[in-house]
Amino acid sequence: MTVESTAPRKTRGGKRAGSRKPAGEPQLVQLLTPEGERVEHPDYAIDVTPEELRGLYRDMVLTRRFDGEATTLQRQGELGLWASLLGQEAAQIGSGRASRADDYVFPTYREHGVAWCRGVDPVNLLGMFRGVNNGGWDPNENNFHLYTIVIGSQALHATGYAMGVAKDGADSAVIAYFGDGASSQGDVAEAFTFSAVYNAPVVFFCQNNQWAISEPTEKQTRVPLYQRAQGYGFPGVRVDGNDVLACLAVTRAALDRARSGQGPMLIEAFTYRMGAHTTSDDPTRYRRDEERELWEAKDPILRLRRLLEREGHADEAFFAELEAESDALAKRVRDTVRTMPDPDRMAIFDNIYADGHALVDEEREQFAAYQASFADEESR
Amino acid sequence: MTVESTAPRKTRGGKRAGSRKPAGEPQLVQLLTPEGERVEHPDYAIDVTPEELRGLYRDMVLTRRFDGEATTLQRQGELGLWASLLGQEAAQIGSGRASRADDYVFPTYREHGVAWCRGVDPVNLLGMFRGVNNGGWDPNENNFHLYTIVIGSQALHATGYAMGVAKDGADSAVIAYFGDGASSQGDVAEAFTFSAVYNAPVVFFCQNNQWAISEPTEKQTRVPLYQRAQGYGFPGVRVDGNDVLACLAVTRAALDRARSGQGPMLIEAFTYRMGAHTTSDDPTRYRRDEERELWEAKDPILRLRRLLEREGHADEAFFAELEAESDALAKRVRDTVRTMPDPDRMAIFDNIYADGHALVDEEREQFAAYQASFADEESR
Amino acid sequence: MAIEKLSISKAINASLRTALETDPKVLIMGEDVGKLGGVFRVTDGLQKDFGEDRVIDTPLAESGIVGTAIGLALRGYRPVVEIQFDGFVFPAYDQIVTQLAKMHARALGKVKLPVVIRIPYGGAIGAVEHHSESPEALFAHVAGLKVVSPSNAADAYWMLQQAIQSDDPVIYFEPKRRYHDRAEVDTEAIPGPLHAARVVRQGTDLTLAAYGPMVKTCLEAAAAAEEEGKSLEVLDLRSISPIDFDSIQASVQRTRRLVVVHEAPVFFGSGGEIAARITERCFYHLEAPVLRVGGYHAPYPPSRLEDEYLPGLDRVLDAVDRALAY
Amino acid sequence: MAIEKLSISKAINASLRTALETDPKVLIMGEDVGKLGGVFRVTDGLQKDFGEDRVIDTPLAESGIVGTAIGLALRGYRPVVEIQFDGFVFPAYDQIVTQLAKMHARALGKVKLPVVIRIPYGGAIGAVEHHSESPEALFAHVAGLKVVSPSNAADAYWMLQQAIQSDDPVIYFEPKRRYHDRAEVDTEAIPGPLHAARVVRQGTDLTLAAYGPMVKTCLEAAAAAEEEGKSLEVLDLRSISPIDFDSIQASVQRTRRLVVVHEAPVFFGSGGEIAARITERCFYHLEAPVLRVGGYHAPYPPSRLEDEYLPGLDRVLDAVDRALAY
Ligand SMILES: Cc1ncc(C[n+]2csc(CCOP(=O)(O)OP(=O)(O)O)c2C)c(N)n1
Ligand SMILES: Cc1ncc(C[n+]2csc(CCOP(=O)(O)OP(=O)(O)O)c2C)c(N)n1
Ligand SMILES: [Mg+2]
Ligand SMILES: [Mg+2]
Repeated sequence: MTVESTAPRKTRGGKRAGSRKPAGEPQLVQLLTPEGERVEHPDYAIDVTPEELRGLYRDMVLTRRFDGEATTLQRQGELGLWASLLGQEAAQIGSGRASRADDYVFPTYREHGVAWCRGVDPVNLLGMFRGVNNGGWDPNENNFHLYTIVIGSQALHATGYAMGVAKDGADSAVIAYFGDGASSQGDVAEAFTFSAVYNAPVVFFCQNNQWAISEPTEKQTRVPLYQRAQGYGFPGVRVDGNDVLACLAVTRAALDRARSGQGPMLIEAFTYRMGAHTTSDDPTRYRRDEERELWEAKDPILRLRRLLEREGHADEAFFAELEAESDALAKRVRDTVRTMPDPDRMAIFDNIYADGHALVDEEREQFAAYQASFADEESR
Repeated sequence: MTVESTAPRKTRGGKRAGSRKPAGEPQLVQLLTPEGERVEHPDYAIDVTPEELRGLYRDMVLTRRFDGEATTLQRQGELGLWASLLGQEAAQIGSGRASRADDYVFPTYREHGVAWCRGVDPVNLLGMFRGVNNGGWDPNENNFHLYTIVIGSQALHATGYAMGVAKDGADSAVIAYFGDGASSQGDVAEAFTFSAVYNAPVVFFCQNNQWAISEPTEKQTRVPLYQRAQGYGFPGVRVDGNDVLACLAVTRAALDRARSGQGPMLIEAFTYRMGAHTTSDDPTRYRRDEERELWEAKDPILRLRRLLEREGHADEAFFAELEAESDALAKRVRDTVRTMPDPDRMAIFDNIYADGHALVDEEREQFAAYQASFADEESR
Repeated sequence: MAIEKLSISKAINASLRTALETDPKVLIMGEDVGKLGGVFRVTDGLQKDFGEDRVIDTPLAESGIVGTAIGLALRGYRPVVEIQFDGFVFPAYDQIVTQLAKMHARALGKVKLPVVIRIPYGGAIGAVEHHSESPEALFAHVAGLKVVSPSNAADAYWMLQQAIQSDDPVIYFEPKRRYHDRAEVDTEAIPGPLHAARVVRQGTDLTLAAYGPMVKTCLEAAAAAEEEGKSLEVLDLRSISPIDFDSIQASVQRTRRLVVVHEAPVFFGSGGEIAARITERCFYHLEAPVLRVGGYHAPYPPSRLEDEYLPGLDRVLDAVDRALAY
Repeated sequence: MAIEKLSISKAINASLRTALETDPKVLIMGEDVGKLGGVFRVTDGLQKDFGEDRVIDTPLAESGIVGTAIGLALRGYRPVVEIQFDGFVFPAYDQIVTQLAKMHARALGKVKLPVVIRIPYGGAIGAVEHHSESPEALFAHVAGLKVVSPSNAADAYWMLQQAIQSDDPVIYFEPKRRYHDRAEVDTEAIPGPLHAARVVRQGTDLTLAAYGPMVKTCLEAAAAAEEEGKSLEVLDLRSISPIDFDSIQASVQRTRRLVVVHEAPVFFGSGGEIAARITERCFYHLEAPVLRVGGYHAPYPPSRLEDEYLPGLDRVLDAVDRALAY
């Protein structure tokens, strides 16, 4: 039988779209239940020390605190916009901690948790949201590329980078993040094609947070996203995106697989965007509170805390210290952002070209002269 | 087990590309063997009368003759270019005869056999290759869209058209043709996504003729192309593209399936481009003669002739008449093309806009005046 | 009621509603245009009233949106496509310039492509990268497309009606920073031609030509200049392809000086086309070279710099002074 | 041997070979660039000599080609991408203008994007649709890109060397109808700056400015005009972003008349930009408006009409006459 069949929908013309079913319970890799219980998975064993568990917990708590602080700063007018990762901490910390220093990470605009794992100062993430730059860190410092806003583009950059890694004979791997919405972009499909054909050491990490702004995943696909990979000739797996251990284990395995010359892999982290798409968004217009409540019960931080507490891996002092560390982080973020200076106006003309461009030089001069004319006027 | 795994390549960085293996024998739907024997397939039964068999044979013979004539005309300088379908007659005639008059067809630039089935006068196909127009027929006359040169674009047009068919509540279907190379284009992937999400009545007919100009299919995918569909949530099937009966049966089934509201399907017709990519191409630079010889043994016309002869479905008179008909067609094509006039130079300014455009009007007038100035000079 | 005071975004919404009501073939397509009503709420309420079959939330793929819109147009529909922000039109650029723009000609007129592509464009809204660009020149250069941009609510309503009724593809650029600007819209008035410029302020010393968001800036500049005793004429071009050169010429032959203002980068922008053509048409009338005020040859800067980057009152007046100094 | 007589296509091939030899980070990528050596044989023999790891046949997906080239550049490679024909660059347009052009600025200079995109462009080769377009304006408008086009074999060789050595993305437009034009190439000469125009014929009555395939046409026009006693200066612009306005200005201040010639449509084309800026710079020097000769606002026509459509000798001379008549 050569037909690979999936149950077709019986209606036509998108008529079904209104009747959105609540997300079912898909088959997914899970190592830690919402109740905080460790479970095993035949393909993805993981050994984590209590210290590592505390570390993952700390990462998630600090990330969430930072994220919350950023949302507040936006409300206070210190940022123009903020894209919150609330609810996606496990997907980001688990996958982020799976990568090695020599691996390279290509994020979207929401990977604050991954950035944290890579060692990017969270304050630097805020520059573009404040409007003082379009990318406020050196990508090569932490092998963490700039945030990419145009959906899906970075999947190709990651693939190209991975092709380069393979050419160099290095044993590093590359990881590209994108969302459920992004899976529809032609660029992501082309990245699948290129990575498969060149057997590039790249892992595609799709955070399916159920929504692309106001559109549910059903508007992007009618079968689970992890299945997309198979038709391109590499494996796909769905992981519980709210389970930091599963995300860590699966991503580590995928990166190792890539590293060892076995090519690309797609990970679909099944998670939920607990907040608005960005601070400009109003999700009450398109989704029901009950859905959010359902996912609240699966909170990634809470379940790890339950494990830590049940197993006695962390005591009150740990949680108290972490609380204090969170407060300190929040304060530092707040203070630094509030005093983050506007760029010099002449920066408009900086870094457009590495080797210069006559027109830029001319316009820079004209602009400077124009600005000087006001200064002259004022001083007169 | 949630990983959908495929055997990965063990090498990296495209190093494997040099060692192209001869095409294996993939699992494919076949109803007529290269030796001309009818075989059955559990999913695709077909009942064809001797008359229908003769009809399919006639279609293929006339198409090949027309195609050969066009190649000759190109060599004689009557056409600027020709893209031959040699070897792909079964894929095109089988699928072409599967569509109903009310279905709509979106071709690439090589679907001369499909055009024939749709009732497009072959002479009209030659206009763009001669350089007298960019599309020489009314698409709505035979529900056969214009040839599309930019690879993959038409897959989206077909999907949109099919969305419209569904909106109209019509029970027609749409078929989009493209090649193995085209499968890498983002537009084709997006067409898969849209057609699945809207459950559009569209059939994707990929003629895998093993080559995209000089690049073998391994440069586009590392797994069989028909498998691509599954990850988008609809079925894919590989059919013997040199078997006109299998192509007819599978395409008919897919169109009926679409018609009845079951959505898209991908057909990979496994065939071979026997000639050059176009008359500008030189395949000796990139492929071995032996490969061609291998495929010659699978010739689509020969195998049907064997069946007709063995079963006594056609006599000498039939073949002789067909020969005469071929000659007549060739002569008509030759004569018509040779006298095909160049377009009037003012046609440069025609049909750019349906509702007119001031600048076009202005430039048309200037051009006319400029031309007239020569006439004046000459008449002086 | 035929006359209403509406914001530009509400006028566009009303125009889409009228189109959906009067022509069953009109469709709205785009990302988040349904329940959300678009990120600017321009399509607010339309899916509720006209259903998911006519107001279509699409997958996140701009080439797919425009490509399927072309197919729908071939089937007899009149899709009105929304691109969420200016910077996100480029994944669809191939379908727009290679297919949408050329298919009517390719078919020798046998098929028509009545597709409207609405693009909120321009800066000054404090947004992140890719949300503030002005790419109109990249469409105007391409034959087969028409390109327009309203500057006020009445035009927003009527020009969209006309764009939807046109059998040609129309790129309809919406001045997003002016979405909230309100004006009276007469939905029963008979509009003038879609591609005609309009004198929005008469003057004698110099002509300011602009479109979209810069019309208001030019009007403010003209008001400020008046206080200094300079009489500026302001022309709202409204259409960028075609450009109503006759009206510009007529104005310049009176005022003898022209400054063109747009947000888009000056280099290869509409100002160059206008300057070249008007200089050719008015060579003996011009007392000064046509001057251009627009964006620099730079990526749109981070928002804290956009006030410095964007042409504002002062830069317009500076160019006016320079032109008058000749 | 340092001096050889080469065709433009062979000169490009030689330049690619030099780059592959001298810098192990240089890669060639594109459709059919390997065994076939490209549809124009420009990359002939390179894969054989440098291997599949450095001369890479890519999947058929232009966005993928440019997108992965960006990634390779981030890894330290210097990809030289071939787009098979002008009309096939648009699927990659988003990656080019949104990513390639802006990433250096986005990163505040921390990353460099030394990617060259080679595009055979222009008409007059009797080809089918999409194989004869001149889209340079669509790239020149975009900050972050450099755009050049050689007109002869020596420039073809050296400008490509310089483009590959540049740390900026360069769009390198190859005048495909001139691929077979031969000239002496000195591969040891020290070249002038990549973005400088060059006077290729001196004259006193009028300046013809062109680039790529039209330089030869302008030289022929100048020769023909000489027989009528008109002395035309011909400027090979070589670079379209930036444009060497200083050299044009210097020439026009001598000749006082300028005609700009390109194959691309005039509307929003480079001629407009040049006319606007030169008129501003030379307002009191110009005896006539800057005239433009180029393509019409029409899709590139079927090949049997291309001689009528393309600017040729006659149309250039017609414009010269009109300019001289002022
Ligand atoms: C090409 C492009 N089109 C549209 C947008 C506007 N946009 C920003 S985020 C977004 C939704 C993305 O959804 P998803 O990929 O699921 O990521 P998420 O935001 O859920 O993390 C859209 C449509 C964009 N940034 N780029
Ligand atoms: C976007 C685009 N890129 C490149 C080309 C040049 N080109 C024309 S045909 C072709 C190969 C197509 O291969 P395939 O899809 O397998 O179809 P086939 O020619 O084998 O029928 C290429 C690269 C094109 N027409 N469009
Ligand atoms: Mg999402
Ligand atoms: Mg093929």
